[in-house]
Amino acid sequence: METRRRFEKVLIANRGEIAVRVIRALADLGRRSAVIYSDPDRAGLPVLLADEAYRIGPAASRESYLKAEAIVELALRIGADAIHPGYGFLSENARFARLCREAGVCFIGPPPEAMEAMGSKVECRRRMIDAGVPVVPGGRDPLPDLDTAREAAERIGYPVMLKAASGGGGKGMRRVMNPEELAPAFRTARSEALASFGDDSVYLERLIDRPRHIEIQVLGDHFGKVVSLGERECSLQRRQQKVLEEAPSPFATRELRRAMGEAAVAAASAVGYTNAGTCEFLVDASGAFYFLEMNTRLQVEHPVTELVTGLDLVALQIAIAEGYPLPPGLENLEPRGHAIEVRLYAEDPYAGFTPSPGRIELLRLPEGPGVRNDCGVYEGGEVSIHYDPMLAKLIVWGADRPQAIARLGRALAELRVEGIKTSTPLFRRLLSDPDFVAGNLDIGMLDRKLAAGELRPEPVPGLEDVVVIAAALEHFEAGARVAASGPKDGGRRARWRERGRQEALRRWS
Amino acid sequence: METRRRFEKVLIANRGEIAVRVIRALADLGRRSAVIYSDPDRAGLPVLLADEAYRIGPAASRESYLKAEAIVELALRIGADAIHPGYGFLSENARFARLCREAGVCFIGPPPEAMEAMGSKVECRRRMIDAGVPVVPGGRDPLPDLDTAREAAERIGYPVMLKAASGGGGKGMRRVMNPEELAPAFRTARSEALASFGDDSVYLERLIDRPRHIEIQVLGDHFGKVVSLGERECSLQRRQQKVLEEAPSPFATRELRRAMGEAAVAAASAVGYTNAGTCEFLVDASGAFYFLEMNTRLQVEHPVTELVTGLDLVALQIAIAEGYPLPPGLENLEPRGHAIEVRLYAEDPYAGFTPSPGRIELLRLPEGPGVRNDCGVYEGGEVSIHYDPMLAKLIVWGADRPQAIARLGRALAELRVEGIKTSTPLFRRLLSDPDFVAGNLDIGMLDRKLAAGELRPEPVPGLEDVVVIAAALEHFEAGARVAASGPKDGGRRARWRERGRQEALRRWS
Amino acid sequence: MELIVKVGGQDRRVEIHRNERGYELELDGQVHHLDAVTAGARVRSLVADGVQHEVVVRPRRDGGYWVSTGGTVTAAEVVDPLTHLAQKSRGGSGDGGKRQVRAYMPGRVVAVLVEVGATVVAGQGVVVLEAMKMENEIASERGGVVAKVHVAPGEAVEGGDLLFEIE
Amino acid sequence: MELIVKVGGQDRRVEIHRNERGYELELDGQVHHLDAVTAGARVRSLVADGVQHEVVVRPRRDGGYWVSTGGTVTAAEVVDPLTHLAQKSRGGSGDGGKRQVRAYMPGRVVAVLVEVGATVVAGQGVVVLEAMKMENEIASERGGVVAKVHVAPGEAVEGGDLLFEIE
Repeated sequence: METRRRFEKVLIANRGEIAVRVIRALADLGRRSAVIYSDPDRAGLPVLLADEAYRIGPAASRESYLKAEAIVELALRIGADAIHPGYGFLSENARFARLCREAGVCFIGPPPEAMEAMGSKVECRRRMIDAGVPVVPGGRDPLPDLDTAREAAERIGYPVMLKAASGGGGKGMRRVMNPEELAPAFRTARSEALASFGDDSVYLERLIDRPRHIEIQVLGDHFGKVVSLGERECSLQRRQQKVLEEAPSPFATRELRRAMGEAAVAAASAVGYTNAGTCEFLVDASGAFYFLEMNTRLQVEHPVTELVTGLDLVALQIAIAEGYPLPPGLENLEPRGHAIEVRLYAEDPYAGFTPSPGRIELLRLPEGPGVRNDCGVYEGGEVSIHYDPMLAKLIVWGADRPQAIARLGRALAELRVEGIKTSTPLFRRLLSDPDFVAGNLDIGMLDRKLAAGELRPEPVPGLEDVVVIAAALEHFEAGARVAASGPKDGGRRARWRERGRQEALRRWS
Repeated sequence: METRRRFEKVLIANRGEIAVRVIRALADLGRRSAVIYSDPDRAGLPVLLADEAYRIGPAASRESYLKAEAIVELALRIGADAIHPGYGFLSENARFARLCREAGVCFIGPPPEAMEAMGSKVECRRRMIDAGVPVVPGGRDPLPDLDTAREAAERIGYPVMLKAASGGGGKGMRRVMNPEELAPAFRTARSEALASFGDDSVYLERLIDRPRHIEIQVLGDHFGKVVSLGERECSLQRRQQKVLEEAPSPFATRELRRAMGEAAVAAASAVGYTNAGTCEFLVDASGAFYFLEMNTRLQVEHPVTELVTGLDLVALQIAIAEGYPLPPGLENLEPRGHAIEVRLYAEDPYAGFTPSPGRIELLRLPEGPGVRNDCGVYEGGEVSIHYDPMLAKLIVWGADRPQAIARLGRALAELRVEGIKTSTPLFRRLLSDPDFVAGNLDIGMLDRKLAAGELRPEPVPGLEDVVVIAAALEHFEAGARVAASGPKDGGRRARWRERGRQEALRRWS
Repeated sequence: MELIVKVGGQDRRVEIHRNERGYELELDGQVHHLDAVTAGARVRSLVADGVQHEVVVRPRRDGGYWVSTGGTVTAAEVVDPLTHLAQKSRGGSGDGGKRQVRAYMPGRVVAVLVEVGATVVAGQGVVVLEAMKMENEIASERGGVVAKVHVAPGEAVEGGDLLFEIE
Repeated sequence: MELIVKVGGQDRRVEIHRNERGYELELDGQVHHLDAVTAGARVRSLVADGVQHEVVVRPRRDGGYWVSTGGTVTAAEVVDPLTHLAQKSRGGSGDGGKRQVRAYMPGRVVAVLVEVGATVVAGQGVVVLEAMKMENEIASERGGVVAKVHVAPGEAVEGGDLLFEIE
């Protein structure tokens, strides 16, 4: 383990919202922040907020945010004591963590060995089983014949799922609800696997029907202590991409929280984990849970845990990396109130989620009680075509889940983004969905509802009229400007600033 | 007491930050908000955020926000069930509360009788003494001669303060530390009072040396229940105007909190108080406290109480006014963490606090963990010359006072306001003041430090160079624009959008 | 002033005048009272018939406008009635003989799917743009013969840029 | 391009050129490398010698600028060296024979304290402006004889408006 040292300056090897998040944690701690930026990010919010900013390369990530050697060299050159990788980019890159270690720059994250152990699916599964962490029952060994399959199914327990060993995307997959269904399913799964992948090997796993995705935030220090900070419910996903997360899970009881927390601590301890990490689990309707994987970094959705625990996870990451033991009192924290996060993407949720880069002509973030904005952009800024479309996270806190939902609805109504399209209309619609309100969530729910057209927004009557009126007015005023003999911009200003005398206004929503 | 009814629509008889605060509470509760606006407020944030907005008159408050009859009429016309007065304007106007009552529109606040009882200094003092609430010992009766004065001083206990009955502003005031000082002080105070006010009457009060201003938030329902929600420390004042408030008080122990809470509940109960109100106390170094006055409305600084209790005071005001009993569990709340609020004024703290109206050219609010913005303006908006210069309140939460102070420092560093001057440089400076950091506060401290020049900002080296460079660059680019043959705005845009190749940037602070 | 506003393939006739209360605006035979003020650098707060809208209008390179409101972005073209008549008499169908295919978002051209002279049908993909790690096909809104191709693979385009002309 | 920038009563000589990395700028004999980009509607992010500044520059009615940065607002005037020389030769002291007193904030004129022909000393209050419920005296920065009064009680003024001229 490392001796304690204070990081006076930390280099943030990331961009956008998460770079801003880390800048804030450093500033809260009175430490100096340095960011890297690619050319299109020169005027990005991290550059405006960080204490120092360094150009790292052109737009392409491979030539900028993924240049591991150049980033470590930069850290050495500017005297940074540590590097925070954020999430994405190099955050789960064990080679980068090793480069840092070799250069004597602290990598704020787990040791590379733990990243590798969790990164290898096969080794990870083996280690988790050894550590007593529940994994989805079954085996990766191909089943040579029906008898072996029957034995395996009896051992695992029905219902089971047949999966193609070389497969993916649903091909060669068959649900088997009872012993009678096994023989025909085994036949068709094998022939489909052969046709699709040129390999008829199949294996069996317990079928987890409409599972929830619930994850446990863990922290480990360099003194062998690992704690769980409770769960996050992340079942709302679009094509395996989380879009809304909450803490606590509406499904979790105190007992489930404790049991899952213990499993997560066992999982992390089994690989010598330190710093912040997250164990993801599938949870079925009975409350049985199965380890899925561990994310060996800070998660996008960490703020919901922060809001219900009062902790600053990035500050804790830094303290751990500096060699401090975990503070006391973190065990068996019960969540206080309820927090929900939505991810604001620059995309059109009603046109196949096509990206929507461009200039943000208007950005008015919701504010006031119970609202937190982790935002990486600003009004007048450009959303570049080069990177992930996530602009910001909006996180709300309420005394309970209904208040949090109501507040999120208010915050989304208050949010104004013009110039680009965002995913907000989908969230607005989701908040009134009866299954969401009831907390009946599973990882396929959002895709099912989208496919069924259940989340289409209410049409806004008169929207096109507003467009017509606004365009006509602009044209009319532009004509008036040209005609006006006043100073350059005076005509425009003077006319627009005249106050109308219309008495009654109503908000348009 | 009133029967329960749900307010479907509430009219907000206010402007700026507090109107926005009430709009948010209503939206969180799923209720409709309507605001009034004067002509210069047509494009103000409340109009942009409220469900409905109604012109009430021209700029002058007397012809707009103070037009009690017109506001009640409007409420009736638009079918508002209740009126929220915010703070200032009509919020402590008993006549307005009566007008509402007579019109059958609920006034969200205490009954007019309680406002009047607390509004009259003489009656209030008598009632508080009867209710056993500690007031500053002494009497308002003029002292005819030295013997009466000596008796009174012995009864009150030294040290005492001689005050002119007709006076104010320090004239005719004398500190008397012990019996020996009384005779000469009595003589000079009387002659000074006669010279200044043409009246030589003086009276005696206990001298409270360098007191703190600590206040207690109370809530009362229509079922006779009044609770205390703990204290706020508001000692940092400039000419009796609060500028920074925090909860809990760094001075308050659990015992003091409880004792002051009991006194505040007794004070409110003595006048039949309902809804939200605040009892202000002077507290001396020994922990003795003296009732000063009760503010019969929501306070500007209510958010610090919200952040350490998790409650929404405006939502509770509405529930009380609707006739609901106070929810259980509000008694003996202990604050969780620490919250600090600063008030952002459009004024120049280093030029005699002269107001600084104008257009807000840049407004970037601090965001992220532990930051709450209650802001009444937006980038590009005009700060009018007609109203109070308070633009916004910045409120931070930390797990303890040092973390809250650090976070406030970060938030103030992150805040960008350009185009007008604000009080932020003073706050930045205050946060590093050793007395503030130690929590050694009293109501005269800020004025003393300002007078002594202790809070002058560190000069920013090179600031004028930046001005020179920026002006030269603007002129240079304006020339380039005129010379360019491209489309109207294209020349400007294209040049400015070219990305520089400068590698190392550092933030200037 | 009488204007024709072209939005979503429709021609809307607008009559607009200033008055002491703001503007009077006739649309589809209905008269609306308008109150319009600036609310920030690029934003206007419009009140039409008592309902408030925040709108951002940006000029497009071709003289039209992008109108952003309620989180949507819509292209609009405004012409005076005489110009409109002239356009109509030239093109017959109200939008001229040529049909322009524009980029609805900025991006990098990954592929051009058709050549000059080729026949396309409405909805057929003509260009693939890449943005934010996703590839997106830009489709022609109507059928016809490709008259001109304005972009080539590798080029960067802005939202609203002309990609194709179809006759 | 050579320019004279007048700030806080001082004349600063600036030499500015574009180069491939941004700008090269000479100020008081020192050469600075400048990187300048827009960062929002009115904001520019300037990097001079590795230090970042967010700056808003607004044109003033008289051709000068208001420069806002770090929460301060400063008036600046930019002239080319020839104009500057001509001004100097006319006025001798570098700011012409007439001295202008301007409102440093918007407000309503409550009182005009001096008349045309009166003699004022530097620092003497000449106009009282009211804003935000507070009255504020505007003082003349230098002494002289009042040549012209541009405002009267009751009038509204904007920041930067000309109030007085003093000879």
